[in-house]
Amino acid sequence: MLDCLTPRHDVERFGITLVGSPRHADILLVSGIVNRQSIEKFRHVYEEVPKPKLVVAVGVCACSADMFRDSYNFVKPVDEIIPVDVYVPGCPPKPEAIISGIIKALEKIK
Amino acid sequence: MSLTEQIKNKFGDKIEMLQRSKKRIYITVAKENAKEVVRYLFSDMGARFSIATGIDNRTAIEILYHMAFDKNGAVVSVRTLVPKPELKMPTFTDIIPAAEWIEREIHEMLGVEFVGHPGLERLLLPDDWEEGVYPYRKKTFESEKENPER
Amino acid sequence: MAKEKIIPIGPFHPLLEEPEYFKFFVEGEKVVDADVRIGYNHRGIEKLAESKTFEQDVFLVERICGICSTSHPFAFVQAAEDISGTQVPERAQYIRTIIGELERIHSHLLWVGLAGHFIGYNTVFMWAWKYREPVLDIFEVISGNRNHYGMFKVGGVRRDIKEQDIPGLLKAIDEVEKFCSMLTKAVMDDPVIQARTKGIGILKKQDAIDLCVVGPVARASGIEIDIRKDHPYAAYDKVNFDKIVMQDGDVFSKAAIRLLETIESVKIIRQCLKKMPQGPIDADARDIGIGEGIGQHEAPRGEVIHYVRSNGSNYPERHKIRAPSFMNVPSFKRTVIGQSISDAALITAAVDPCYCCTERMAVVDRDTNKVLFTGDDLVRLCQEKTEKIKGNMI
Amino acid sequence: MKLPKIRELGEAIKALILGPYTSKFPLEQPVIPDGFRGKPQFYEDDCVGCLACIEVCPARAIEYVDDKKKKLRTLTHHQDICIYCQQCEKACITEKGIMLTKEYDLATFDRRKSITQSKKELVICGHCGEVVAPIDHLKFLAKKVGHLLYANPTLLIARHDELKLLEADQPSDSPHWRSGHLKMLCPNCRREIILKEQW
Repeated sequence: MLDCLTPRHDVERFGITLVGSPRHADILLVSGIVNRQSIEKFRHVYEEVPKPKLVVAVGVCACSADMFRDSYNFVKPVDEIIPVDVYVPGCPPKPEAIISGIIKALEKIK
Repeated sequence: MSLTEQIKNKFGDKIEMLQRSKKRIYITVAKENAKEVVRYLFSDMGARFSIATGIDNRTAIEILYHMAFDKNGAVVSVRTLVPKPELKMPTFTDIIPAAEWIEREIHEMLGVEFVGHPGLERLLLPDDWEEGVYPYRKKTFESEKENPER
Repeated sequence: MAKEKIIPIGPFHPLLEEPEYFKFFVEGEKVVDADVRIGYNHRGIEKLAESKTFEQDVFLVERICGICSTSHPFAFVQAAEDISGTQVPERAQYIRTIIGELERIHSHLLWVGLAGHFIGYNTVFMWAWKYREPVLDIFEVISGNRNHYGMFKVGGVRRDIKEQDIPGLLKAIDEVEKFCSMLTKAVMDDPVIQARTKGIGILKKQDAIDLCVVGPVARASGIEIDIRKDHPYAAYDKVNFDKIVMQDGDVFSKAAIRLLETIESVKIIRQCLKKMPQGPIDADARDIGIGEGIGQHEAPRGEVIHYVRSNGSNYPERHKIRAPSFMNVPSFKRTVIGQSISDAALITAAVDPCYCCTERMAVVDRDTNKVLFTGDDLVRLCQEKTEKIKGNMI
Repeated sequence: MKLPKIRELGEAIKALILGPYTSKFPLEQPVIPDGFRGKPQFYEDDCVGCLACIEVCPARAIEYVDDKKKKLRTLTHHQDICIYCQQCEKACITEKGIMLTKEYDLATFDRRKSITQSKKELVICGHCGEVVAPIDHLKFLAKKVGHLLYANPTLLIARHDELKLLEADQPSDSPHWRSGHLKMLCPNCRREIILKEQW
């Protein structure tokens, strides 16, 4: 995910930049599974993002929790906790796939 | 003097040694003597404490202390059995400070109480995890009868 | 002790993957105590591994960590081979070594970049990440994916390195070496970086022995452990490389060790590509057998050790995984106390706790239990201090 | 202080000469190397529905549903669970039934719709109605084992069916007759017929 910010893929050319706090963000990228311990904190982060907001699930872990579905510490997939707009499958997805996923999310707004 | 001879000379009958290959040595030792053996390996022979593994073998909890000898590349695993249901084990944190986290982990995952540990708190499991449920325990025949779906 | 947990940005941060939550207790500028709460990413992999076959477990353990995704399969297949006594074909051993070393380069470059970001030296961040891309491209050619290579299996490797790819790979490796030595020089003789990192966050040798730290953290404190040299596995006994050890134990030596190791890794890869013999790549080990085995691998962050017990079936009976950060992270408690908070982010990052988790810190004041700074503020403080030093120098 | 600055300048000049390093992604597609592990795709013509891919999948991304009434087996591959490890392609008995493509841009709005499917006609046991195997699987096996297929009635019938040698089934209530041997039967019924065979 960080790869998108670095010289090769540089998403700033699309006007996308990383912000230090969810309060400044418009798009929330989720990259992993949410377990029993972090589910509350995760919901909190989502609520902190000001409206209108978009959620992009990056990677299969965020989409469906792939192998960790059976774990004792797993509760439910991300899209059952918060609404997810765009899914980017891949393990891990190529940076190009992430970029096009975010662009798709932006198109949804229009 | 080789590593195995040195350990054998020191402890004699107290330990049972199994050498699976040149670099993998397993020592089985009674619960009371485990600390002495690990202390000797760590302090006197200069081994590095690599990790401890807790295994539920249905009648007891097996704890293996893996000690790595970096000079000759051997790994000595000290095996000891903590019989059920009274799962108590002396803590090793006073001789090996690095054992703090792994003892916390074994405590929450398998329910072994390390007597004398400075803070047996949750390490990995969530704060709202049910007390008395230990994820790494194996199914026993009794528990399977009681709740078969589990 | 502050009991309240006030989390301003949560243990999640948009930039990072593995949530950990550090708490620092401060008095004025000094850090007097530190605490860490992990478990935000606990997925129960050890238990899951018992429900999957040995073949599938390789893919499972690969997904423990996104950065060092080869080190866990590497240790796991060695543990399984330790049980079954399988002899791995020589070509497979060379390919394993190449993958392991490529991963070391990209992991160390990633760390250098992030550390550069923390001290406010964004040039280093951009350089390191720019030069990391060619390494990922090599991975894509060899394994078909930029990460999670899926190359390992019990008894060998899954994919061969094609003969026609080797000249291209050698050329790419040369490029990477040029970048690495440039970056090493850039970091080593930059006066600002030296002023910022030397003598900070020292881990004393005795502490390092007590805490049993591994990898670059241990080598920076003068402990000579490197599994690749001590217990040679794969093809590490057939190639020449140096074990890099430093004595100071501060952030600078940790950074220097990582940078110098990338150059050693390039050397190893070049030797492997040239020496690699022809032959089979897979021993076709289907039956693991009964027994217990230990596999070790020197991952970028230190020694990974897997203990596997097999009961003769397709599924492991017990699978214990020890990642290097498990031993290294507790050491930050010894290094960070007594330092000023503007250095705290850097010191914690110096351990390389599997994706610098420093952005999830909160500074808690002893008296009021109020959160004073968030992780972002810490990074900002850290960057401001660098600016100050820079200003004084010019 | 001078040397690092000179080095930075050198890098800057190099970057100027070499042109931008950033990829022009949406305008130019990246070069995908051979053997890239992209989206898996079922190829219905070559897939025989043998379920080998389901056995090996570490993430259990492939599932199957048998519809006994419609005599249809549906294999569904879920892209949102798949970890793109290529195990299914390696395990495929025809080697072409499921293959990884070079497609990497998989972003979707609904993850449950990002699937690829393979539908296979099933053979149902002539007596108890249990599933025997997909017809393509039996035909594939019959070809593969060659003359050895004469040892296995199910395969033999499948082969005869393909060669259009088979007559229409005689309806009978019990399979325990000798003629029942030449019927598509599930392993359980086959065992029964051999044990209880009546003239």
